[in-house]
Amino acid sequence: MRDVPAAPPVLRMAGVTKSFGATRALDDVGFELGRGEVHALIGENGAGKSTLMKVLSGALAPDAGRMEIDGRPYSPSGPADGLRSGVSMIYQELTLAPHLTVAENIMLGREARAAGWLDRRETARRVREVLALVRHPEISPDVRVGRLSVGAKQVVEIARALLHRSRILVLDEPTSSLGQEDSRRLFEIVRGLKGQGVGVVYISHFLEEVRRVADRYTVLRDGRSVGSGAMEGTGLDDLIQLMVGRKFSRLFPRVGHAVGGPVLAADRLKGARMAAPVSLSLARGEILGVAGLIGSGRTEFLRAVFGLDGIEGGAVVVSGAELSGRRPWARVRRGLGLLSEDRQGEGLALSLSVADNMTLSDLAPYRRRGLLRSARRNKAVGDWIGKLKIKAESPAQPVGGLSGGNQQKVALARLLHQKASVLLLDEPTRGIDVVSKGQIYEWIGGLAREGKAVLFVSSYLPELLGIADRIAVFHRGSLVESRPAAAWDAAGLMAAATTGRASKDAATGQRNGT
Amino acid sequence: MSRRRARLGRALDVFGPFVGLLLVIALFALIPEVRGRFLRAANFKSVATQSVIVALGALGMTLVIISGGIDLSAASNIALASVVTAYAVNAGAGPLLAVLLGVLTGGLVGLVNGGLVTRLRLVPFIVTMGMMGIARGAAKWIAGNQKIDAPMTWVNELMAKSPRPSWLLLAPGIWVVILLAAALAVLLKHTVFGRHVFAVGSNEATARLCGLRTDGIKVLVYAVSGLFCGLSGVMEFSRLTVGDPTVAVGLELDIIAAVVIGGGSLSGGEGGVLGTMVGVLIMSFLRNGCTMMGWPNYIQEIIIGAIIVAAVALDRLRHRKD
Amino acid sequence: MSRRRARLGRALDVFGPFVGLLLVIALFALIPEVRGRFLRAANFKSVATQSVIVALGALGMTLVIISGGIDLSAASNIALASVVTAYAVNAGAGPLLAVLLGVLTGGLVGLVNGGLVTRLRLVPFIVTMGMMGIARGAAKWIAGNQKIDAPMTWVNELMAKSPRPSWLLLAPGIWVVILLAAALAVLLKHTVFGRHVFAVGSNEATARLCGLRTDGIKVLVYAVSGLFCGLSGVMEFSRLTVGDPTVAVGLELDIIAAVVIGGGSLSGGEGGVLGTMVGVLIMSFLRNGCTMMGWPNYIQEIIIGAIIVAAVALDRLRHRKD
Amino acid sequence: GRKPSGAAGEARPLTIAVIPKGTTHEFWKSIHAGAARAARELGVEIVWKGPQKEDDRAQQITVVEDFVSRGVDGIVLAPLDDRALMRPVRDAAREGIPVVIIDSALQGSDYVSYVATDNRKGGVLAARRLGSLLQGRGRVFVIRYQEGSASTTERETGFLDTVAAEFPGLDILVKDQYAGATTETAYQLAENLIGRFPDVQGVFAPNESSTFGTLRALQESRLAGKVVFVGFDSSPKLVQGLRDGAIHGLVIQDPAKMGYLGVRTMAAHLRGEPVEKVVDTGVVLATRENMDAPGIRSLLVPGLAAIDD
Ligand SMILES: Nc1ncnc2c1ncn2[C@@H]1O[C@H](COP(=O)(O)OP(=O)(O)OP(=O)(O)O)[C@@H](O)[C@H]1O
Ligand SMILES: Nc1ncnc2c1ncn2[C@@H]1O[C@H](COP(=O)(O)OP(=O)(O)OP(=O)(O)O)[C@@H](O)[C@H]1O
Ligand SMILES: [Mg+2]
Ligand SMILES: [Mg+2]
Repeated sequence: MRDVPAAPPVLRMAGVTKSFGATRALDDVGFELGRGEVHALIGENGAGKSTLMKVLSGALAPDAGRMEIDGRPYSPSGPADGLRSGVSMIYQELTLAPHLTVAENIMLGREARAAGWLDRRETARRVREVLALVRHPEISPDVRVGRLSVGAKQVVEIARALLHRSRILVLDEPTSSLGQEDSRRLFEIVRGLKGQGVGVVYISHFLEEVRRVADRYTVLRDGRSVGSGAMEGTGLDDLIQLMVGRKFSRLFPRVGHAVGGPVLAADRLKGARMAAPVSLSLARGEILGVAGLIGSGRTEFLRAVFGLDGIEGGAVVVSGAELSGRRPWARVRRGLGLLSEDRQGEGLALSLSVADNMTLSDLAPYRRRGLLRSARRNKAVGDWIGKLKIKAESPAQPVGGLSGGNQQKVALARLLHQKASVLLLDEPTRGIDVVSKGQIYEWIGGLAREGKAVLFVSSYLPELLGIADRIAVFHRGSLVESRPAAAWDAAGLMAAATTGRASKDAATGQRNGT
Repeated sequence: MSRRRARLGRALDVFGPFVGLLLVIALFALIPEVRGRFLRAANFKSVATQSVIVALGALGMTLVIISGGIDLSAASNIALASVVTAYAVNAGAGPLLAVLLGVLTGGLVGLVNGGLVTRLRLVPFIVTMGMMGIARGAAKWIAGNQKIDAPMTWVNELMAKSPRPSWLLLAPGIWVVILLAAALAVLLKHTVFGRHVFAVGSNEATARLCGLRTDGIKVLVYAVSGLFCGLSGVMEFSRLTVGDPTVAVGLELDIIAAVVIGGGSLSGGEGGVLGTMVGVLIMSFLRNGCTMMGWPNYIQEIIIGAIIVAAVALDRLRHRKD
Repeated sequence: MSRRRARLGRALDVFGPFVGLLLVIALFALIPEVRGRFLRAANFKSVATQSVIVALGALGMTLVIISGGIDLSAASNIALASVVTAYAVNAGAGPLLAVLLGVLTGGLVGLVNGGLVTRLRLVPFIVTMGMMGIARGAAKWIAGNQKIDAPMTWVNELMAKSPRPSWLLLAPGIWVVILLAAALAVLLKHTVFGRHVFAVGSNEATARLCGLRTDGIKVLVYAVSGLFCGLSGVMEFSRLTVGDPTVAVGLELDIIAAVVIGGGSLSGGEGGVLGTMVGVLIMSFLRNGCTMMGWPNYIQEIIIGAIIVAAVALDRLRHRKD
Repeated sequence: GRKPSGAAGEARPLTIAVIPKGTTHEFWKSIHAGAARAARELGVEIVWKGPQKEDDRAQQITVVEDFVSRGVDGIVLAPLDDRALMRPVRDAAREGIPVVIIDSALQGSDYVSYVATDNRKGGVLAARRLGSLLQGRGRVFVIRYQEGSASTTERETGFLDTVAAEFPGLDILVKDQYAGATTETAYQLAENLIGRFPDVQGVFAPNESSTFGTLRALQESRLAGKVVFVGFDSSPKLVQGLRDGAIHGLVIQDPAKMGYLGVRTMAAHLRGEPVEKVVDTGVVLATRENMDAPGIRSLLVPGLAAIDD
């Protein structure tokens, strides 16, 4: 079912070029989007996808290039212009006003109004409608967005973009914090929009889902367009080959490792923001996956363990010693490390350099007689940049100037650099490209082999099933069940996460295979 | 039980902002020496009148602070507007025209602030600090380094403790503040513009990406704040009956403090009219009570400093709960 | 070509912070009336001496602002320390002990600021504003509402324009500033603590996540800043030869402005010693030049306000390019 | 023994810096006027420059230093502090720049001459006026100006000492409240004090801004005329108050004369003529009765025309 557009393309971009200082982010890029077409934009981290789309939305001014919408020249002076011309976009980095409520954020810039006054009833109606559309009626329109989990925020962003009647909808990694069910719902909506003739640009590193939803694809590599074509008949391997210029197949490399004695135990732990007490333990050399839906309380559990939130009951025991209070530094000293799911809000100090961010949790190795040995530190950081293939100009570059995926890699590199022995990873592969993901899985396997313990929270079930030794499922703030990975399958995990009940036998997990 | 707690929570939310104020009033009401005098209606009236000038400045500042900015030129702007009004009255302009000129002068200064902040992309702190000097200098210049003596007109009745038509009960200036506070509260809560001001303060990048004309909004915010300062200057002139260019030195800190005490956040996105008004009254009552006690100034300064911290700490404690 | 541009860029980066300063100096050097006198070494010496007090306060403030805080009590703290020093000298304590007491008083005030900010989780603006009143009140109290006349000792030589061992060339106070500025620059750039201060200011949540003891760091930052204010107070005493509780009113704005002119960001994570020192000198030279010109104060106020904005605008323009 | 610095030796007019404590009170305007008149008569040039912040000691030191740097011929200074300004004045003397002190005293002897009012005497006059109008009995408060300000403190102590010595029947209700530098702060203080002691019978304020602020508060609480009020210095509104009976006495100095004699003395010294070490410019009490007497009238309403040219 190929629907080749008959009319001229909705959007045509040609010769788009954009540099940031010495970095050439886009180099003479062309791009075409047909009516009612879903067009996948793919490429490695830092390939220039987000930059290209920001040029389209008017958020960035290109150094050179032409754009046309419906055959008419288009050169937006700013996002307001872009919106007026019918371009609406979900940005990769969350763009919500934390002090405003869900409803206010959804309506921002397009408030229901009657002569300058806010029309509350109309607002409530439309917000309810659109939240129902994304199947999250439980999100309260009156709650401040700053209090939502990252996943819920992403839902709010999607709702906002959908509210807009646009000709072109750009989705920059809309599902990076969403689970399967939410992604599937988004695809349905996207198909509906397509039927209405909306052109959709879809950026994602989940290549399977991209293949399912997109009609055509364009691949960027190092700021250049390296290929474009119909999705049908193009295999995963072909896409990857275009992206990285070589073959790559081992998506979930397994590194053999042995599970040892317990190193971290949460004993009826109840954090200040947790709904119910949770008991869970983690052993040396173990990779424990944690699954759950948006707001199921996984993040809150990690925060309590790490001492970021207050503890109201129960205990956290690390290597036999009980830890208490809101004292993350004491955890770090005991060898714990946490990777936050909210890399821009919490995970990284955006105005500081890559080097600072990477070494912040462990500067001791570079200290001599009270002074910091910068050369030595930069060398170490340079090594990590190379090992994780982080696209950065230099260790001194502010981390805010990196692409989303590369920022995530810096945050991860910090934990590796810190040599934490218990790693609490919250959505660690968020926004990271396929190839790098594989590499990160390999790293994690390697850590387990060294006897380190890894707690791996993810909304992406294949990676949990692919690398975890054991998987625990959360539902509405409590732990449903934890079992060896081999005893789960995708359907069983989904069922447990949505219903809060695990089937007696993993094999019959398909029963609820929604 | 949870419902009862919710109701209690709502009650605290309504009375919450007043906790600090009640604390201050209770403090002095408990001291036998001044109780009688302190709690009299006449004293409350006099505190209210004393609060008018800071209150008007603080209303404008609330807007600025919610939008993520700051206006250090507020106090100088007040002085400038008061001098311009006096100058106009003195030069024979009708009182109404003089008042208008004073208010517009304030607005103009605000407009320039907004223009510089958005055009030059400078931090508001620096722009308005520069403007603080410029406006103060201009005021002294216009006044010829002196007070401007102006003939008495109805403008001077605006701040009279016993207003002319006696059914007014309070000085007209107090009514002006009440009306404007209500108007600003409505503007902030129930209009699109108000919503946009919060959005700009909460996350300017987001506001821009959502298609708001952030620069226009900011210019407007500073201009409106300037108008408030202008009006405050008129009230200052009304109160002093002369245009004094040296008046209100350092008052910008009081104004900003009132907003912050009332829950405004200097990083933007938070603040409210009710809170600000409470902040203004807390400081006025403190000054009034301390003077009444006849404590030496240094003790007053120490006590006021300590109570400001305590009042805000109390308020935050209340917020911590939820 | 790109390499040449890079070299140019690096040159601009080195001289960049000085652009505003050079502009100001050039401005007065071009006016024939004062040129001869303005550019004399003696005048530069005198400007440097006049800058010592603000410079010391600004060094501490740089640290505070980088950590994302603000210290409105700096000026009051300076006054308090100067009074304590004078009191001690007057009470017969040895000059060294008096100096020590002055510096420690400043440190103590800073420590309390830090403690309140971290323990009560209050915004630094409110805490230090409260402390501003408290410290000023305490200063007046100790001084008995008067200035304290203290006998002359070597402490008063610290700020003498012609220093005693004449090979010093500059007043000892200036050397102290230079040494401390260098030390602070090294601290910020090349020590673990310095990196931690930047991290706390840039994103406190991240710092906490990385296992930094953010509260401890903040307390330390305010305490160190307090020590700088204490030393500044000693210098103020040395300059005035009396302990004056009313000195330095409003100076906190000058101090903060120096840091912001020098590139410090009030939202934290940005700022530097070199920039701050340039900011201090810009303001001192402006004042000095205007006084030499004999311009009336109102014109001086206007000009200084305008030039502060211009200097920062220029600096930002430079940054915009890259 | 120092030549005017005109390099070619041509007749360059002498340049004299006149440094007041502040620039915006009427009092300083009158000094400025007097100084300007002297300058015109003597053919010298004056530069009028106060500290940028009113009443800031540290900044006044800076101003003196900057004029020494610039190399004026002489400095006429109203020191904000009798001690803190000693060193800059000594430094000026060492650089060959003579200094004449006006208005408030300076310790030491590095200056040429001291031209001033007897501030203490002003306080004494005020106390006698207040005491006699109240017939030695009544409740009184003293509004102070600002912590550490020497000249006003002298007036306040002159007042208080005289009351203690001559009018023991006067009950001083408040004597340690400071009005602060501006009219508005004085107004608020007076208003709040009146709220606390509505039965007050007498008030004393030691300078122009505090007198005017108090006057406004009395007017607003309808006590003007009923309370015996003695203030200091003059301005049109205060003169009006005196005429209306709201003010019962204004202690007035002769600031124009002070400015005039200050510059004159300096010019004489620069021309090598001998000068008096101390010059008293006098202080008088203006009342409703004597305010139209020629000697008083000219002090109450000084001609300021001289400044503008
Ligand atoms: N604001 C900026 N300042 C400096 N460099 C930038 C900035 N934004 C992007 N870049 C650079 O431009 C290049 C392309 O970035 P872009 O964000 O478009 O990548 P991306 O394809 O979206 O990657 P990802 O998959 O990681 O999101 C990167 O090398 C990045 O470092
Ligand atoms: N739909 C929602 N409506 C309101 N609040 C929500 C919603 N989803 C999450 N939250 C808030 O988020 C918190 C729970 O999210 P948490 O981050 O612990 O879950 P998570 O399993 O990590 O989910 P996510 O995948 O979204 O990060 C709760 O405090 C809850 O108030
Ligand atoms: Mg991207
Ligand atoms: Mg989560």
